[in-house]
Order: sequence, then structure tokens, then C-alpha cells
Amino acid sequence: MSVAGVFVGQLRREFKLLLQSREELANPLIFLFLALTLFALGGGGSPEMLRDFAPAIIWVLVLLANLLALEGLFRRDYDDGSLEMLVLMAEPLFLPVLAKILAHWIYSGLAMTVLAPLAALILFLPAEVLPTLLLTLLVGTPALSLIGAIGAALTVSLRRGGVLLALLVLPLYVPVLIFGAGAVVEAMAGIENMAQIYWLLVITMVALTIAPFLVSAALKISLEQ
Amino acid sequence: MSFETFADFLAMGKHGLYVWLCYGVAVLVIAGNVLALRRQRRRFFREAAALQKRREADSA
Amino acid sequence: MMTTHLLTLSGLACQREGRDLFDDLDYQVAPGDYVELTGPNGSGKSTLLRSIAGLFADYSGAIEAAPLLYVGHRPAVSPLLSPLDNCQWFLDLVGSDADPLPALARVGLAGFEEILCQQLSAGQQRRVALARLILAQRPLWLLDEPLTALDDSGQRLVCQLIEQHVETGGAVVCATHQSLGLSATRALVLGERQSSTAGVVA
Amino acid sequence: MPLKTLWHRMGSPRWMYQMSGSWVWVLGVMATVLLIVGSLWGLAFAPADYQQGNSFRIIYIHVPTAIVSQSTYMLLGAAGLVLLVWRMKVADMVLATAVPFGMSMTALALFTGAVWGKPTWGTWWVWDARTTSMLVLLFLYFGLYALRQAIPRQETAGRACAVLALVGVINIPIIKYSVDWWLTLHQPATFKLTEAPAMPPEMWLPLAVNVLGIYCLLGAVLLAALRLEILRRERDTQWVRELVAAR
Repeated sequence: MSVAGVFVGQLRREFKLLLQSREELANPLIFLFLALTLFALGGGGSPEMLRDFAPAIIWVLVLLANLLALEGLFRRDYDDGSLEMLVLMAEPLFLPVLAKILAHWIYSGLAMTVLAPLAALILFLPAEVLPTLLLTLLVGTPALSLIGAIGAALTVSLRRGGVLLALLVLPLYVPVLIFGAGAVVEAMAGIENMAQIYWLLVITMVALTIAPFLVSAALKISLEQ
Repeated sequence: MSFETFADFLAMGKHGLYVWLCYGVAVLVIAGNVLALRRQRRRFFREAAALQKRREADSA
Repeated sequence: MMTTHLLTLSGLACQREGRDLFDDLDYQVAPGDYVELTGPNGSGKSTLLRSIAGLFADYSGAIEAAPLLYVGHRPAVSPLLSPLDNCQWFLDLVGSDADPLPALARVGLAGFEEILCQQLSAGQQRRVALARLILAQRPLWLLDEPLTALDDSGQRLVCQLIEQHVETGGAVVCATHQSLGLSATRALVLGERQSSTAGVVA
Repeated sequence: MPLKTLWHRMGSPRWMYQMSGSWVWVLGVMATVLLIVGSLWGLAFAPADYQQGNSFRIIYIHVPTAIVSQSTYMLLGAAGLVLLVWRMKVADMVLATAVPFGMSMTALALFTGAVWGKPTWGTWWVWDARTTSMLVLLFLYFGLYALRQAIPRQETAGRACAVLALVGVINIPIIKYSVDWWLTLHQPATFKLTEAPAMPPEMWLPLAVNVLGIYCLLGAVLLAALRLEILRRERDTQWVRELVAAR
């Protein structure tokens, strides 16, 4: 029971924390739509210009919103000492870490996937491409949370970790962006794009198998201060 | 030798600017690396020697 | 090869920022021992505790410790959760299915179990950390300044818990500025290099 | 010297310092000779490319720097792994000293690639697969450099950079593949800067010489930087004091 208990216990704690800080966790989503409107305003709201760029705009902003949501992953637990208790007590550490990353994905990646139709609407993305957009977001955003968690763990103990976190993590997001946005662009052009979605799945699977261990190592290192 | 005269060699058939720009910057970057290391090494020995002299002065 | 000792330090040495914190420290803690770790600020009390707990790795020498619980400066109590939720998470973490309520009552949080910790006082939040000491059932306790933010009754509670734990065969290593005044107290003083070895009381 | 003791001896900084002294000079001289010979050969004696003319000669500096910038990152990843698994001091020092050189080589490769693009495609910057993965690699280097500056404690900074270097190394092939796939798809049959069609020997021989030369340069610069880092970290030891006094 104990191994599953650790995972479920950590997940239960994350959801309880989620309930208490709903407004704060909605901020990345609000940022996403705020930035979308800026793009629309910047482009003068003309459908032709926005439609061609819609996949790139949506995916880049999902990346940035995910980055903003990473702050909440370890920072709060580090400040009140729970992260130290977690690193000390949890054996194996990667299980509760995986639970935290799953919770983070739910309130960032998954939430953005659910809201993606709205984003596609205001950028005039053709309706027939929407399924591809949702599929790429669903498959790609877990990789963002997993890879981003490594950066978050490395910078959790630093006072001004924000910009550094972006500098560490965004280059690692490049493949996810390329395959994610690429698949949607190809869907718009009517070309077969399952290959890109499979590649997204590969990246997410690789991240799923490697990232939790790297995050655990990074947490132990960050707590050495 | 694939150039008749030295002038042709420099001009490189209207691509001279690009080729010599690349090689010039390459030499600068490599020399920069080497000189930076040499300077840091000299600074280390200067500071270490000064520290040592101060230690001897204190303990004397 | 688990000797009877709950904690064995052999040839322990550590430098931080070029200063020797402790050097060639040999020390044993047996069941029933209460050790008070004292010394000026920055003399390495926290570093020693964190090294024993396994949080700090840059030391030479060997540490052999029984299963332990480390309570650091920050009580590891999430303000957005209630004391009950905090303890329940901790119990899931260590894989124990004990009931947190009696422990919370024992530390004087009866009636506060469901209130968010952010509405409790700093002293009450530290009591949640003390409840964990009871729930953890770990033989070795490492406490870093446990008296901070506690009122008199809180400090008496800490002393009772330590005495009870020591009587039942546990051991406590406590870093503190003011002695807890318990009966069988062994002292381990960390300070300038020359006094650290001198102060070691076998 | 059996491998076991070599591996063990690698752990002692003093032995590393003394052993590497002569190697810095050997590698430094070889690098200078090889790079001069290779460059002159490529610039003056190699035939011009029938399509690109003489701007093709930039390949003799662009390719070597591109290759060494990627192998330096691989070296950083390997040093990270050794540091995390065996906690060897030398690996920590390699991780601390190789980043500036790797960063400058990547920037140089990027610069020469861009300048080469001007006569070839008429613009200073083009989102070609090679230049783009070079750019992302440069950001990975910036990440490593920034992380080391951000963490005050040296041992913690070393191990944090080790984790980041490992993540980076795992990502480089994925980034390269995704960039290659995405950009070559959208630029039909652009001329590939490096994998040129089968080059005749008189074209790729100087290239091989320069690649060898740039690796010797990597060896020389890395060992020199490593020796300085050893001195800095062992500043309070007796043998370093004697060295300083003897200077």
C-alpha cells in the first residue's frame, strides 16, 4: 500500500492546495488569453493574417503560460519547509514528484487544452483543424510540465529564479513547439500529420521516464544550500 | 595554387569580404580565449602572492 | 551490522566557505540519550544536523544513523492546509496508517484540526510539527531550535515529548541556544576549531 | 599505468596539475600548426566550389567550430554524469571551465554560418536547419553559464549544472532532428552548408586537418583552464603556496 499511498497521498495534498489557491493558479490561463488578445490587436484583427499564424501563436503562448505556472510547482513547498520534509521522508522520491508534476499538468497543460477551442475561435483557426490542435496540446503539454519541472527544481532555492527558469527551460521546449505547431500547420494545409503527433508522444514518453529522476536529483541538490 | 596573383587571392572573386570577415573573427575569438586564460592566470598568481606576503607580514 | 547506537559519527569533518566547522568529530548516541548541541551562530550546528539527516553531503568521515526525523527551522507545515491534512500527508509519506487525531490532541490542537494553518498562530503551527514527532515513530529525533515561536506551555510540551521519547528507548539530538534543562543532558559544543574537539563529551 | 589507478589518480588535483602541464604546450603547438596549415590549404590551394565560388572556403572554419561546439557540450554532459555518479572533483572543474570555450565556439560557428548565408542566399540570417540548431545550442550554453552564476555555493552550483548539462545532452539529438525535419520541409532543396555533395579529396582534406586542429585547440584551452581552476580551488594547500612563492 505504501508505494501507491505515497503517490495518492501527495496527489490528495496537491488537490487540497489547488482548492485553496484557485485564483492564483488561474493566472497562467488569464495570461494566455491576455497575450492572445494582444496578438489579435497587434495584427489589426484581420482574419487572414491571424489564421496563418494561429498555430504558432497558440503554441508559443501555451509554452509561456506553462512556464509561468512552473513557479507554483515547488516554490510554495520550499518556502514553508514541506519540500525539505518531502525530500527527507519520501522513499522513492520520484513518486511524489510525479504526483506534483501531474497536478501541475492538470492546472496548466490540461486546462489550456480545454480552453484551446476558445483560443482557436478568437484567432479564426479553421474549425476542421481544431481536433488536431487539441490532440497536439493533449499529447505535448505533459512533456512541458515534465521538462519544466527539472528547471523549476534547479531554481527553486534561488531568489530571482523566474527569468533564469525561462532561460533554462525554453530551449528544451523547442522540439515540443516544433512538432506541436508543425502538426497543426500541416493539418491546415491538409497534409497528413500523424507522424508529428507520434513524435510528440515519443518526447512525452521519454520525458515521463527520465524527468522524475532528474527532478528528484535536482531537488536534493537545491536543498543543500 | 588556385589563384594567379596575390591580389586575386585577397579579392577571392567578390567573396573576399565574407571569407576574410569569417577568418578574421575566428582568429579574434580564438586569440581572445587564449589571452583571457593567460590574463586570469597572471591575476591569480599576483593576488596569491600578495595574500601570501600579507600572511607573512601578519604572522611575523 | 546495526550497533546498539542510534547514531555514530566517525572522523566527521566539514568546511564551509573555507572555514572548518568541525574536524575529526567522533561521537556516539545510544538509545535513551538526550544530546544538546550548542555553540555560537554559524558554528555548524545546523550543518551537522542536516548532514546526519542526509540533506547535506559535502562532509568527510562516516555517519551511521537509525531511521530519523529532522525538524528544521521551517516547521514544514503548509499554511494552506489544515493540521489534519498536514499530518495526513506526512503519514501517507512515511507509509503509516496511524490516526492523526490523538497526536493533534496531545499537542494541544484539539478543536483546531480542521482550521487552515494560516489562521493559526506561529506557535500553533509549530505544534503541528511536534504532532508529527509523535506520529513518525522514528527512534532518532534531530531538532533544530525547537523552542522558537513557542510559548511557555509549548516549551514545556517539547520537554515532555523529549523526556517521553527518551524513556521509551529513543534518542534526541537538539540544537538550541537556551538549554532545555532536562535531567540527563549530554553536551556537544561546536565552536572555534580548537574547542570543538575539546568540548566533545563521550 | 593500469586504467584503475589512472582513474583513481585522475581524482587527485595535484597529479592532474603536474601531468597536464606539458600537454597544454604540446596540444597548443599542434593546434596552431594544424589550423594554420588547414586554413591556408583551404583558402589558397583547395579548388573553389563550381556553384558557390570562393565563399565555399568559409566551410573550413564553420564546420570545425560547429563540430567542436557540439562535442564540447557532449563533454559537459559526460562530466556532469561523472560528477553526479562518482563525485569526482576534476569532473566538476571540467564542467566549470569548458562552458566559456564551448560558448565562444558556438557563437563563432553561428557567425560564420550567417556570413556564409549572405553570398549563398542573399540574407545575413536564414532559418536553415544548421544555423537554427546552432542557435538553440548557444541558448543551452547560456543556460549553463547563467545557472552557475546564479547559485552562490560552488559545490551546489557544480551539481546543478551537471543535471542541466545531462538534460541538455539528452535534448540535443531531439532538437537537431526536430529542427532538421521542420526547416528542410519548408525550404525545398536548400544547399546544405555542411553535408555538401561528395567532395573531392582536395576539398575535404584541409577540412579534416582543421577539424583535428580545432580539437587540439579544445584540448589545450580546456587543460589550461582546468589547471587554473585547480590552482584556485587548491589555493590554501601547501603545494600551491610553494608554486606561488617560487613564481
